[in-house]
Amino acid sequence: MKRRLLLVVAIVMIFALAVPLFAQSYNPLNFKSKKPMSQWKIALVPKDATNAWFVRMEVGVKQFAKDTGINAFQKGPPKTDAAMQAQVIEDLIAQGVDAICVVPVDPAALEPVLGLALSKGIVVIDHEGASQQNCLYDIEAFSNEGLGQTIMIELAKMMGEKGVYTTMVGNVTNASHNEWADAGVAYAKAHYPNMTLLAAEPRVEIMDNLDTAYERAKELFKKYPNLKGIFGTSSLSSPGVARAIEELGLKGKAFVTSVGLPNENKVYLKDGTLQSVLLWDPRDAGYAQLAMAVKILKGEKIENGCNLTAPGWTSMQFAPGSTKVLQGKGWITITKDNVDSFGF
Amino acid sequence: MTTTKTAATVRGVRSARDPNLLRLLVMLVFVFVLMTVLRPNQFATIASFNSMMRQFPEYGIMSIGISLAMITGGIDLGVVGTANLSAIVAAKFLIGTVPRGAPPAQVVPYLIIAVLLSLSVGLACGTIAGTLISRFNIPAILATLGTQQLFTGIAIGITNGRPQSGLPLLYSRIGNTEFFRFVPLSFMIFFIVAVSVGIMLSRTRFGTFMYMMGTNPRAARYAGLNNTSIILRTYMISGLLSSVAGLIMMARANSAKADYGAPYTLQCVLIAVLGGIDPNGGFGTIGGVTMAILILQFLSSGLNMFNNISNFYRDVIWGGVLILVLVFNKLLSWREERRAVRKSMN
Amino acid sequence: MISLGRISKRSEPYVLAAIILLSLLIQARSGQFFSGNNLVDLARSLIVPALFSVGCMMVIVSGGIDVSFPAIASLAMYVTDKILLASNYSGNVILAYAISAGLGLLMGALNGFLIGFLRLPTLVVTLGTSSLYTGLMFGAFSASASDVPPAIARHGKEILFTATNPTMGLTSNMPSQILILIAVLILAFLLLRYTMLGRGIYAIGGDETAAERAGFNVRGIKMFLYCFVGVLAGITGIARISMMTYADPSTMLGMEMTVIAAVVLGGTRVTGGMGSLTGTILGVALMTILSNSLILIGIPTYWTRVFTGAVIIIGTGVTAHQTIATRRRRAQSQKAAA
Amino acid sequence: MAASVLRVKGITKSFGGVQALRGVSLDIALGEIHCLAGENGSGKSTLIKIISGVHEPDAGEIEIDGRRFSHLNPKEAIGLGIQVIYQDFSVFPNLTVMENLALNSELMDKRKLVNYKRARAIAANAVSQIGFDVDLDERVENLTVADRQLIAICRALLQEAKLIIMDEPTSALTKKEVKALFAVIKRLQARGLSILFVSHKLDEVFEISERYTILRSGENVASGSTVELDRKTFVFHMTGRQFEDEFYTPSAIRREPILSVRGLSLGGAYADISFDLAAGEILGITGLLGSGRTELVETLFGIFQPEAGTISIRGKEVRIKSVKDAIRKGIGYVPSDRLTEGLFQPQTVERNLSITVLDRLSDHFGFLRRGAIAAMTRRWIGDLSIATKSPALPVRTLSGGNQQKVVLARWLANDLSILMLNGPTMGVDIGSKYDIHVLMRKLAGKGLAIIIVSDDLPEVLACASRILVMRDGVFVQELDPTVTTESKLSELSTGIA
Repeated sequence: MKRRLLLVVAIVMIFALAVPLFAQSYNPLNFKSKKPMSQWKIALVPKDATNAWFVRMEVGVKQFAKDTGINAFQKGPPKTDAAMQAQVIEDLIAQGVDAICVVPVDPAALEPVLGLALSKGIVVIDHEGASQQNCLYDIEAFSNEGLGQTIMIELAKMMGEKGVYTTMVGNVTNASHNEWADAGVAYAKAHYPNMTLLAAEPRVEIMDNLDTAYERAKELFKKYPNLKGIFGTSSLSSPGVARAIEELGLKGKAFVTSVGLPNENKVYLKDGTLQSVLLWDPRDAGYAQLAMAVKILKGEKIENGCNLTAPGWTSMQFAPGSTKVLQGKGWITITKDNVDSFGF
Repeated sequence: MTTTKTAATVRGVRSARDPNLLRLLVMLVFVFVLMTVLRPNQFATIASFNSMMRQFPEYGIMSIGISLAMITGGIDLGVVGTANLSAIVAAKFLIGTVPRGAPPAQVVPYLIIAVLLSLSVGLACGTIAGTLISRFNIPAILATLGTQQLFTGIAIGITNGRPQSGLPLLYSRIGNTEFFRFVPLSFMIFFIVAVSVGIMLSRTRFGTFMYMMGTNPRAARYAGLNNTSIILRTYMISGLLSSVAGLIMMARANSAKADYGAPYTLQCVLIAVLGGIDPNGGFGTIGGVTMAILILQFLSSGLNMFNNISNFYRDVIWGGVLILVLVFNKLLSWREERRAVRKSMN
Repeated sequence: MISLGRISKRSEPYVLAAIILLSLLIQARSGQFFSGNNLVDLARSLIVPALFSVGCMMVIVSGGIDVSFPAIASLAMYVTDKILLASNYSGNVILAYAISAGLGLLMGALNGFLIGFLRLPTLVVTLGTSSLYTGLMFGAFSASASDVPPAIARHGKEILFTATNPTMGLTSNMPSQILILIAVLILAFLLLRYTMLGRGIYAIGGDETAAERAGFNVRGIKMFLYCFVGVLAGITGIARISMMTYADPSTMLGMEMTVIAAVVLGGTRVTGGMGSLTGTILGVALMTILSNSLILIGIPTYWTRVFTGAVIIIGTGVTAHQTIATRRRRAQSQKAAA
Repeated sequence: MAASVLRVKGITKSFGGVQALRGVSLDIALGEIHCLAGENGSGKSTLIKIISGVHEPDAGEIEIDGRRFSHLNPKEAIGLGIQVIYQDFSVFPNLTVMENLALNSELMDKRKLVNYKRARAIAANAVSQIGFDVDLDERVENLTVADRQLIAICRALLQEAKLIIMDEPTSALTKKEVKALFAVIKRLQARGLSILFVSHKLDEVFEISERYTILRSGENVASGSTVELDRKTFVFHMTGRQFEDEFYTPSAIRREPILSVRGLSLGGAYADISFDLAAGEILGITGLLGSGRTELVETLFGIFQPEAGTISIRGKEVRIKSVKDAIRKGIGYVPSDRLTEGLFQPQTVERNLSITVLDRLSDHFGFLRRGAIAAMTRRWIGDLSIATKSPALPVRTLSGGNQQKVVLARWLANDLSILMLNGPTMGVDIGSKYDIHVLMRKLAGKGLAIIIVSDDLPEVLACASRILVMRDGVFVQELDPTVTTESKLSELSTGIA
């Protein structure tokens, strides 16, 4: 019995070792495509397809396809879920696409499947996934850390650099939201001695739901009368919280900021409940990801200052100490003055 | 008189049970042929089969768990929560104990412990759900809705919602093994699970007890069946299967997290129902469920080959197919029933 | 005529007691529960689940179960929203309600046809249509969060009164949508109690064959019931987006399970035939208070799900235990009487 | 003869090639209690459904109050004063007595709204008509079976019925309740109503009806005045068979009791019960519903746990912890409600039959020995002559008698020493009933100890070797069936002389 078990283990190990999946380091220059450009097929995999954010991203994808004539498309999972996103990528690999651009729900969960893609010679570009190992490049409009810091700087400005604040994420399981919030909290600790994180509720989750953001904010302000600021991450947090602030009569006494889309926040920016939200245009992010994939398929070498031909993404710089993560010019701060200029 | 009556019903019974499998098979072939014709260079390829075989085992195994609960007249909405909780426990153990850079031979015992740990968490979760249903008489749908929240909640609580990554490399290496570079280990596990559960249902005493209790728990009691223990064991098996699915997900994602695969719950219920499991209990086979799993995977992977068709059409087709099958089954059974009922009426 | 003994067999008093206990706990932990603005906030949060629960309860009473109402509500409100936006409509919000209710009616009618006329199992049918409707919404209509037309936005700004918390100066607005809830409750009460249709719903849940023999139009009643749920869902959809002045197609999805749990918690018998509006509203109130007070109680976000799960289990466990106890008591008293 | 309220002539009906009725005729006079008798499958139900408009006949005519119809619809039938009281009474368990009474007539009046004041008046009027004392606000599910039936009768009266058809009205009633029902029927007759009483219980037919019609295999076989009918001819017409008179003389009762019960009590059900049972004996326990008889045998079967007293098997005191435990100790039980307690209706005959012996018919690892199961099933189907085409058929396709035989076989396949049967022939036709009685006697003769719980007094008298009468939870007397009469038994169990 024992011997047989050992045999089985041994066989499994042999097979296991025969499949190289991980910790391979790939040279992007080896991904130059031999096919003519007209036969290239590039897929962009968003977190999900219903969020206004990714609907906007698809605009960029379609624009790119039109501009270049390359077969580029967006294909997302039906729900924001790491396991389902991995399935979509599995299928794309099986179809033989030439490049996959992905906005990971959870970078860790995609390592194996993206490793598989790379091993099959498929170009993998990440966006909003700076911690991803199995990709050729990760392009960011900013660094996660930088965005967190900037949200905090904006919030501190509103709060007069003093008072109690807390952080709000789309889901406590959302990786990038947590990274931004962590960075923001760390920054506040270092730079704003008079600002304190609400110890009892340091991270509130809104279940990716505007109405929940509103309800949680109301509860927070009731329970913690000295709460002065909410550091939002999800694009649903500022409109939800702003509505609560307005209704509770806390305008001018409590503040919120987060990543946000112009249209969702227009009303509150104009009436002063919100002072600013942060944004990088997902359309441009989509466009830039595809441009990056094309550069690699063409065999171009990626260096500091490379141009991804989308506004704000024209001069990419490697993140300090990284040869993988490229950062763009950054985000746009939306205020009541420029909110009308976006058209989305 | 009796002879003619029963002869007619024999036909009725046979055609009422097998045709559902037959219809599922027809549908499966139809989807397959359709996709093959529409995407000849992509769908019926080795790469695409390989990809599909890596995708469905995790939710397939959970569907089997839900199917078992449904056969006994219940439902288990807690499968995904159980899967993630047990995977997280295993992941936490591995991350916390395996020394960095340890050679594979040294890691193996840890892996075995982690797997056992995860399976026992699955069993424990199943035991909790089973106890609530069998001992406290809470309707299964509510009890497992509660345990789903509870298990996911505990998973979030002990991880603060963060993914547990940094597993020893060996785990996903083994987990992602492909025999002959084609058949993934997860598929083999699914195959073993499906076959053994199928055998359990059709060939063992316990399987018969499940069907009988699902048909009429009161009569089961009077026939000397221990309903409490049957329910308990059913949910324990479902919990165990969930933890197997959790281990597969953990290998596929090389990490564990509280909400991986959250949308699978509803999908699994739909699979079970399309696969012919009677939501009122007592009927249904693993063969049917397996075919429903394959239909869903064909549809899903097939649709991913159409760049301009949203993945949501899968839901439309799925819902539509489910309803059409029901309507079709109904119309046929009406025809049979009208004959049978009229005869038994006097 | 109602004796004390009869009351103690119902579950409403238990739910009410649970609500009171929970309120006292929240009050003790936060000092905020019994403030005017908190109560208004709770009432506001109650509107959508309570609207859903009315239809949900009626379906369960009739012996069925419906999980498609959030999908119906979402698709109906989304299509309405898009139609009104596309036509630059700026008139009265009633049109929005009417369109959405009409769409809900159509979708509910499909359920009603499949369940009433083809006699298909309700859970399976509504799972199927739910999948169908969400798929259509996200697939065919490629739905994503969107603005609301001016009519709905204006409607969202209508408030009945503003409650102020005297100690903290916080204010909360009572939205006008609460009137819709009240109207629906009155309508449902009259329907269930004073019409043959309503009694028919109970009759079907008690014994469908008997209902048929008595001359109830069982098919018609079921058709009506699912249409009614559809209409109610359509209305709820507009109420929801007007309160948020933002049309998010996924905001209501997934509510079905909590609503069903609330309805059952409120004493509606899962197997049909029994259930009251009072109990249902109490059940919804309990769930709403719970989910809107976790921060007030001071439960850390990471552990909220554990808490909700525990409450569902304990709550339904108590109800289940209590009905069994009643059944036993009844059996014994019958024996004693014989 | 008085004018007819209903006359049907030459009714023929077939379903998909199977002839259910062949030229059946029936004639019911005004104010008459008419009995329609016949075994299961004789066409009684089909005929009722044609009269009440549920089915349309292929040929023949229906004449009500002198008006002729080729077919009716249910509404017309009700409008013509025909009311059917179904076996399950068709009441709403979840609604109050008042609603149960008022809803139907409100529906007939095509009312859309409910007026509780009017409903109460209607209900009060209805119950007063037969002097039925009941709380109008009580839920029907809290009432006894007999009360539910009275509600169904009251409801029928509200529809200005001229003819009330009662489909096997006594099948779930105790003797006392049957008596009360008969009194009600007589009172209805006195008011000029006609009653069509559908039954296959001969003593009831003799007691209540004035005229009878017997159907067999969809044909009229006899009709006439009940007084001119005797048991033997009645049974012969029904079954087409001749039966021997039944009685049981135990041949081989062992001296040592196999089961001894001492001072057994269960709160609210029975108290201080003591008796012995020996192998080869058939012990009859009779008593009214609610006398504690069912709880007593179900305690011996492990469903209830007694609060006091002892149970000994073969002289050894035992505790019967569960049904499984009871089976292990060699006790089998045929429950009274075949539909919900006895059988798994949609499952196969084989599964229903083998369920209690699967432990034995499976191997060490719990795998079924399918060949052995099939062989066992075949054997029992043969031994008990269970009429089924195939063991793979759902058991619901079988007739009541054959279903009961399946339940019996399930226990006989076990190595039993004690078999308890609760209402062993309830809802079973005469032929099967006879077969079951013969079988019980044969089993006892082979050394099985049998307990029959029944309020079918002739059955108890015919089968038991000893009778215990139970009333209000206690044994009131032990009787010897050879010297006891039905009236004596009935007196003892009701406490009314």
